Amino acid sequence: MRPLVLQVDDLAKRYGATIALEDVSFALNAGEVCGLLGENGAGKSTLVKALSGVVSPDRGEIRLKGDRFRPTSIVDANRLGVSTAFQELSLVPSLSVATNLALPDAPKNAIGLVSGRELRRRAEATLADWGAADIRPSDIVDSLPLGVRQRVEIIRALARNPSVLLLDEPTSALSDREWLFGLIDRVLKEGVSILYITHKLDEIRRLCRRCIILRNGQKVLDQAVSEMSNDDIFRSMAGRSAVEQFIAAPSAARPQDVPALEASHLTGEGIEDVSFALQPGEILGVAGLEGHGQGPLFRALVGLHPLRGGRIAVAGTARGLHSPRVARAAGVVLVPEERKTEGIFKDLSTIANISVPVIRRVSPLHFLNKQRERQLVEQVIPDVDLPEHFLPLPITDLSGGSQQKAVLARALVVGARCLLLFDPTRGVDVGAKQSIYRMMRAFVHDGGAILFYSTELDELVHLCDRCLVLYRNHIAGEVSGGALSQELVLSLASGQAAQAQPIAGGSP
Amino acid sequence: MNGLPRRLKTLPKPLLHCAGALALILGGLAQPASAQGEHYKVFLDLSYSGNVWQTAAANGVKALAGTPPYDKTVEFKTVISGTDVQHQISDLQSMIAAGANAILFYPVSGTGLNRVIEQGCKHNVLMFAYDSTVTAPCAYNVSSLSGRYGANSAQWMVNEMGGKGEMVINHGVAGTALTDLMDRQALGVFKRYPGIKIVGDFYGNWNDATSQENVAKVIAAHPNIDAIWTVDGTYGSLQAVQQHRPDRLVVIAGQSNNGYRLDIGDAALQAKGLKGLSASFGPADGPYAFKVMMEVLTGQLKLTAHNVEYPLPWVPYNEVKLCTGLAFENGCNVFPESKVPALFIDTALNGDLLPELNLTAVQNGTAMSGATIKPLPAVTYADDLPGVNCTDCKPPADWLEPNRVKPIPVPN
Amino acid sequence: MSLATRLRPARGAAIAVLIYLVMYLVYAISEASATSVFAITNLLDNTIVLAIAAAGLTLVVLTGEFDLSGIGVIAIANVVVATTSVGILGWFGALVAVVLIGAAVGLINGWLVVGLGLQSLAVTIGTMIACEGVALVILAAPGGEVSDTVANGLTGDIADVVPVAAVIIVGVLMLWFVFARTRLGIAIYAVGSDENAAGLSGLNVRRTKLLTFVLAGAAYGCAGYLLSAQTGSGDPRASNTFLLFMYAAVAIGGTSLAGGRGGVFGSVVGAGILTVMQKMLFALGAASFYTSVFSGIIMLVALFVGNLSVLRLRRRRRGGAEWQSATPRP
Amino acid sequence: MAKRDAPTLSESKPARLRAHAARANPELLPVAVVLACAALLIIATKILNPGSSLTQQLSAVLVTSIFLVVASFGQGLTILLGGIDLSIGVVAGLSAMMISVLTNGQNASLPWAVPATLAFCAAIGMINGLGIALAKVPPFIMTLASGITFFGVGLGFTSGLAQRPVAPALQALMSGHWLGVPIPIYLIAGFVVIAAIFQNGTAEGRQLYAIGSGPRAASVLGLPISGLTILAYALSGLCAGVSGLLLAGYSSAATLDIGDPLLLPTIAAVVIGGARVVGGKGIYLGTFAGAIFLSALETVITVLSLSQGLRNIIEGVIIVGALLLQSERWGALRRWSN
Repeated sequence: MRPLVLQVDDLAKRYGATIALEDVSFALNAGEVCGLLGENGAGKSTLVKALSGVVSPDRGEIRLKGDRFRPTSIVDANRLGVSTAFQELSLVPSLSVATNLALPDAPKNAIGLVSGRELRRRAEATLADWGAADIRPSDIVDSLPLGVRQRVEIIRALARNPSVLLLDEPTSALSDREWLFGLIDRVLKEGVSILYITHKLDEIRRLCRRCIILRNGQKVLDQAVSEMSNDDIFRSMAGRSAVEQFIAAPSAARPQDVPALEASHLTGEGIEDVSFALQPGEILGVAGLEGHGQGPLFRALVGLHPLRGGRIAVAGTARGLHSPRVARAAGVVLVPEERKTEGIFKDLSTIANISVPVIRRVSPLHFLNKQRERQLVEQVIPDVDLPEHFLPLPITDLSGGSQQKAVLARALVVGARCLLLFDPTRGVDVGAKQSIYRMMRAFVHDGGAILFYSTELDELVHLCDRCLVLYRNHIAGEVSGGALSQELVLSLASGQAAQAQPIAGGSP
Repeated sequence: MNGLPRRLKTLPKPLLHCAGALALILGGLAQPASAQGEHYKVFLDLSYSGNVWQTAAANGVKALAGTPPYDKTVEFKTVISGTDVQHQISDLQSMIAAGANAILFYPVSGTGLNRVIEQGCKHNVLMFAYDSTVTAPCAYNVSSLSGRYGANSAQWMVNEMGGKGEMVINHGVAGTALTDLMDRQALGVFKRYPGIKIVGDFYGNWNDATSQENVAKVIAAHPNIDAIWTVDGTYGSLQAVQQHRPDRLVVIAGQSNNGYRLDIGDAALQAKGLKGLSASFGPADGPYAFKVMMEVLTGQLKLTAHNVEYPLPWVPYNEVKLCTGLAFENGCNVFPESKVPALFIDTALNGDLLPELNLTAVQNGTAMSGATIKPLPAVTYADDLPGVNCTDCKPPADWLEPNRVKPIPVPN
Repeated sequence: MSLATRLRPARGAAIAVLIYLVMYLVYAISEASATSVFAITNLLDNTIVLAIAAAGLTLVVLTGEFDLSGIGVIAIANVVVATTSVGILGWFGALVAVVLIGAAVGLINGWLVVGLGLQSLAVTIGTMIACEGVALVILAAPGGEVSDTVANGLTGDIADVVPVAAVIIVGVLMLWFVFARTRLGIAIYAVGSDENAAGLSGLNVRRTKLLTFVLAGAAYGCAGYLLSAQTGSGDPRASNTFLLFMYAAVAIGGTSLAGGRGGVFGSVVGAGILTVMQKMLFALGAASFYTSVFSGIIMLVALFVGNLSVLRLRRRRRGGAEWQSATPRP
Repeated sequence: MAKRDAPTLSESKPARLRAHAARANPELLPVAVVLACAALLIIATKILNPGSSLTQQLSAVLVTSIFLVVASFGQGLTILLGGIDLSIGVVAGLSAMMISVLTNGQNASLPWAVPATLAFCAAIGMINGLGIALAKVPPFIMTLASGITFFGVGLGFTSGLAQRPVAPALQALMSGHWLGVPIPIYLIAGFVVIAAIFQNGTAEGRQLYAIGSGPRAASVLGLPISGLTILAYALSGLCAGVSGLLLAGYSSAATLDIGDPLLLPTIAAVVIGGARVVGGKGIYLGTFAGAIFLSALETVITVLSLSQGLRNIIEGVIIVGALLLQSERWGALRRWSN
């Protein structure tokens, strides 16, 4: 038996009347990865924050290597050997990678100043040490793709030489998960204990021997992973049986019709000669490792990213979609990646969030008509399984999944015929994921078309009719139907199969 | 952006010994030759522009500068410095550097400019302050300060009120020497009469709108006030009374807006109890200062002291007289409503000292056609007021006492 | 490189330097005496108060907060120096006193903003008004006397050649470049850039903000001290236009009012621009009321040019990975 | 951080409870608190001066608050967008000057002079909006600079004083009574209703909230950000213009600096009313309450007869105190609704 490192006893935390954690107890051994699962709102983040010193628990005790552990701040927790890679990323955008790695206590020289050269030297060493020599220490975090930022975040946590490492959804934006898995294996050998929070079952099965499942702030399961079926896990998380993970449904694509959205030879910063045709009733997947042009492509399609050349046609008519408003009028709507800043309006109620683009439609003579607004919104919320009683709540009171549902409902309410979904299930709990899948199916079934990017390959494989794979800003290949498999997509996305299977992305 | 003040002054303790202490470098600066071929470079430095008083004073100066012979001999320029001491210092320095022969300025601060004034004197620039005063010994001050408006107007009001009643004080701008001095004089008088009760006071910032709002509020709290003492913002104060208590007006003293003078001279309003005094500081002290300065510059006048008095305007309600023309002639002192806006300040004109100016001249800043500069009568010197217009000096013994109005005995 | 990249004067500051040079050139060409020691000393003297006040303000702005209390502190400092520098405290004691007073006001601001979570814009309107009141209580009307040591020492020239003001400005800039390399300096940028991330990175956000308010207050105190040196007397009324100029100097200098970007260097140059502009317009003989028209337009031009280049730079650097928020924030 | 995590369980029962709380509109609470404070101040004046009449007091406070009530609506809109309008004082001054010059003391010209003046003021606001929305100049600087610039222009044209009186009808509007109540009070009532409906009851108002609350989301969604930004600043200019007209009517004569004392109080009123300076939050009724509160505060201070220094100190402390009270109350509300 490995020695006990972290022991949590009856930990409880409530915010006002909301119970975030209720008498949670568990233990973590040295050199062990323990998975922590739970739907959004189950209390995972609160647990992580309690352990990392961001919030202090109301009750209960934490023991670290036998000593009472009550960190007063995140610095305190670091000092005692607990470090965290946060889900929302804790890097400061305007500072360089090197400075970020040195926070909070950048090394001082003899006269108490922080030396830029020393910072860079250390950062180079650290990055190289953790297999990220490709990241330049002098780059400003702001200018880096999300995936790279997440790597820096993870490295910063690792570089503090913790005895307990908390990884909160460390692969949510990460393309190359193997890099992380390699690092995890490495620190495990050094006796580090890891609490690994994720939504992804395959990661749990790959990394963890044991996992803990939280539901409504309580621990509902603490068991060896090998003893659990996927269904066990889902049932424990959701408190209900996950009927099917993915509904297998026949393709609704109508390849004979005029394409709902057709792009020819799009060129721009980060986009190199991209062409495709999205048929009505089709879910066209887009796969690619982080920073291979998917972001610019999706944005360019609604005019948020400048194009140098190429042509976009909507339902057969060439349209210059030079602004999201024009795109929206043409029925093309983007559901963006960063829900917090680009998806929701944080001060508005849920219903206002959904109705805002069409508010004029329910405002005779410009005056709001709340009843008509509600009627309009109630037409679409069943499609995304958003409960009606959420509508008057501030959107920030909703979980990430419900927020995403509201964002999707907004896309539906404007009457979109062509949805551009950029990683819509990121940071979304299982239940909401199912709802989103169902909504996508229903949408294409009714003749809509979806361009769908996801960081989770299995989503692409299970949901898409075809899948474009981006590599270095251009389409490296297209995989469809039966050929669609995670392995093939991954090999194309990493540039390996580019030669082997050169398919000019373009109209079928 | 509070009420931007019309004038600012000083009245404090002993002052600087700037003289020899300044170690200035004169490198690169041409000594201004005082009268090359009868040609002078003269600057007007305004503090703030955009209110009635400052505009009237500036226009008067501009009109004079355009009046023969000055239109030919004077190279005249106006600069607006705003309310920042720093800005005014910078502008005055620019003027000195530009080779000014004389600078007429409205000082933002009574003491803050002393250093730059010393710089100017070192460069043989005539430094004249108007209306507000400075304490720098080498500067000249032209103002009505020693007319003791505070004491005289207060005494006049006490006399009109019969030594008793409720009154409101409308201070000027807090933190200025002028307000401080006037308050001391007026309150000193009022205190002598136990029957006078000051029931409210506020800082009207020499602004009519602000004064009007505040008087409206005071009347709501004290419906029975009998009198309002002001330095400026007088017309606004009276308007508030006329709106809220049209049938019972007040004894009031203050500025000389045309609308106000018309009101206090109106027999119908007098019948409702309005007894007004139109005195206070006139914008004509600016043009007057300009004339004095030019006479000194051209050598026609030798001043034996640095503080020159501009006579305090003084028009009680029974001396208001309507003018028919565009100037103050034959002792008239107010224009009909149709000729000027209500806020026009009548004391921008002075028929005796400034015959070169008429209504259009001070409204537009253009010279009166056909006018030429007339020589000044002998100047009167003002009292020395330490901390106000001089540093090491002695004030007259009675400088806080009324000298124009005879006090009534304290009623029993 | 990493730190240096950040510390290199931002693009906005470079534009500001350029504008300054152009204006100074115009001024020097149209006014022969502009390059004399006398004129330069005057120019620097005129700049320095605004420069130091703006420098203090910059720190607060970098953390993404507002601070309008500056003119209140300057007013208090001015009257304190005028009432105490000759007599009880002496020149040095007065300096210490005004710095402490400024820091104390900053502490109050910081406590209200950080400790009680009030909005800085509103809080500092309140403290500004209260400070102006305190100044009026200390000195009811202009007056007082500033010790000659202060008045002459800070406005003259060293060996008749080097203006003291120049030495002070260089000192402030050097102090800034040192400060920006301290942990606190880095923390200020981090907090202004992303408060939440800075907190999760282990920085003490509250302490950082509190300290910037305190430092800013101390800087306002110094600015008031220098103002006293130039006016040689006390005046309890500080002009509100000065506050607007402080903000204008910060913005023209390329510091983002949303925090996280910019620096003291730019603000000092910004203060210089506002001063040299006045001299330039005078030298060009612009008619009186045009001065204010020009001030406004030049402010916009400086900002607009700075904005354009920053936008272009950002677009190039980000490679379109992200785009700018559409509504600029104050 | 803690708060961000708080809603984690919201989708169960507490959430439904909170739905009821939301329907009661928690933003009305600060309005009530601020108005109550204002009422206390007015009552305090009455206690200090037993001879005065409460209705007189109330009417004086209301009538003199009208300029702030109107101007701070525009300020509130720009703050809702995360901006600010520092040109309000200058625009009000220009408006007062322009109406005097155009009407020349005659009522006959009012029908075209008023629209012309207001159009001019709205145009200045529109220029602000254009600079902010299209040229991306920060609002603080854009409006500061345009204020300084237009002040200079006004000075050049008018030399600071309207040479003509204001049309008598405008004066009558501000000094008249109807059914024994001063007309300005009716104006306030009408304005508050219109303003509140615009901000919280129209599609445009809703979209302004959206933009202020999530500017990036608004741009992704393709909301008409530029158009609405320009609209908000134009309305701010318009409100400043109306305020200037009223000021001119109230004081029967116009000066260019007549609006200067308005600027800082508009910001204070908006913030005391519970708005968030970075945008997205705050209702007009709050701003209205803030304006009334400031007007009442000034009354109390005037009646107290203190030195200006003490007045300032008290005023500053009370503004901070009002903010404190609010934050306390918000805390309490949050505890309660959770």
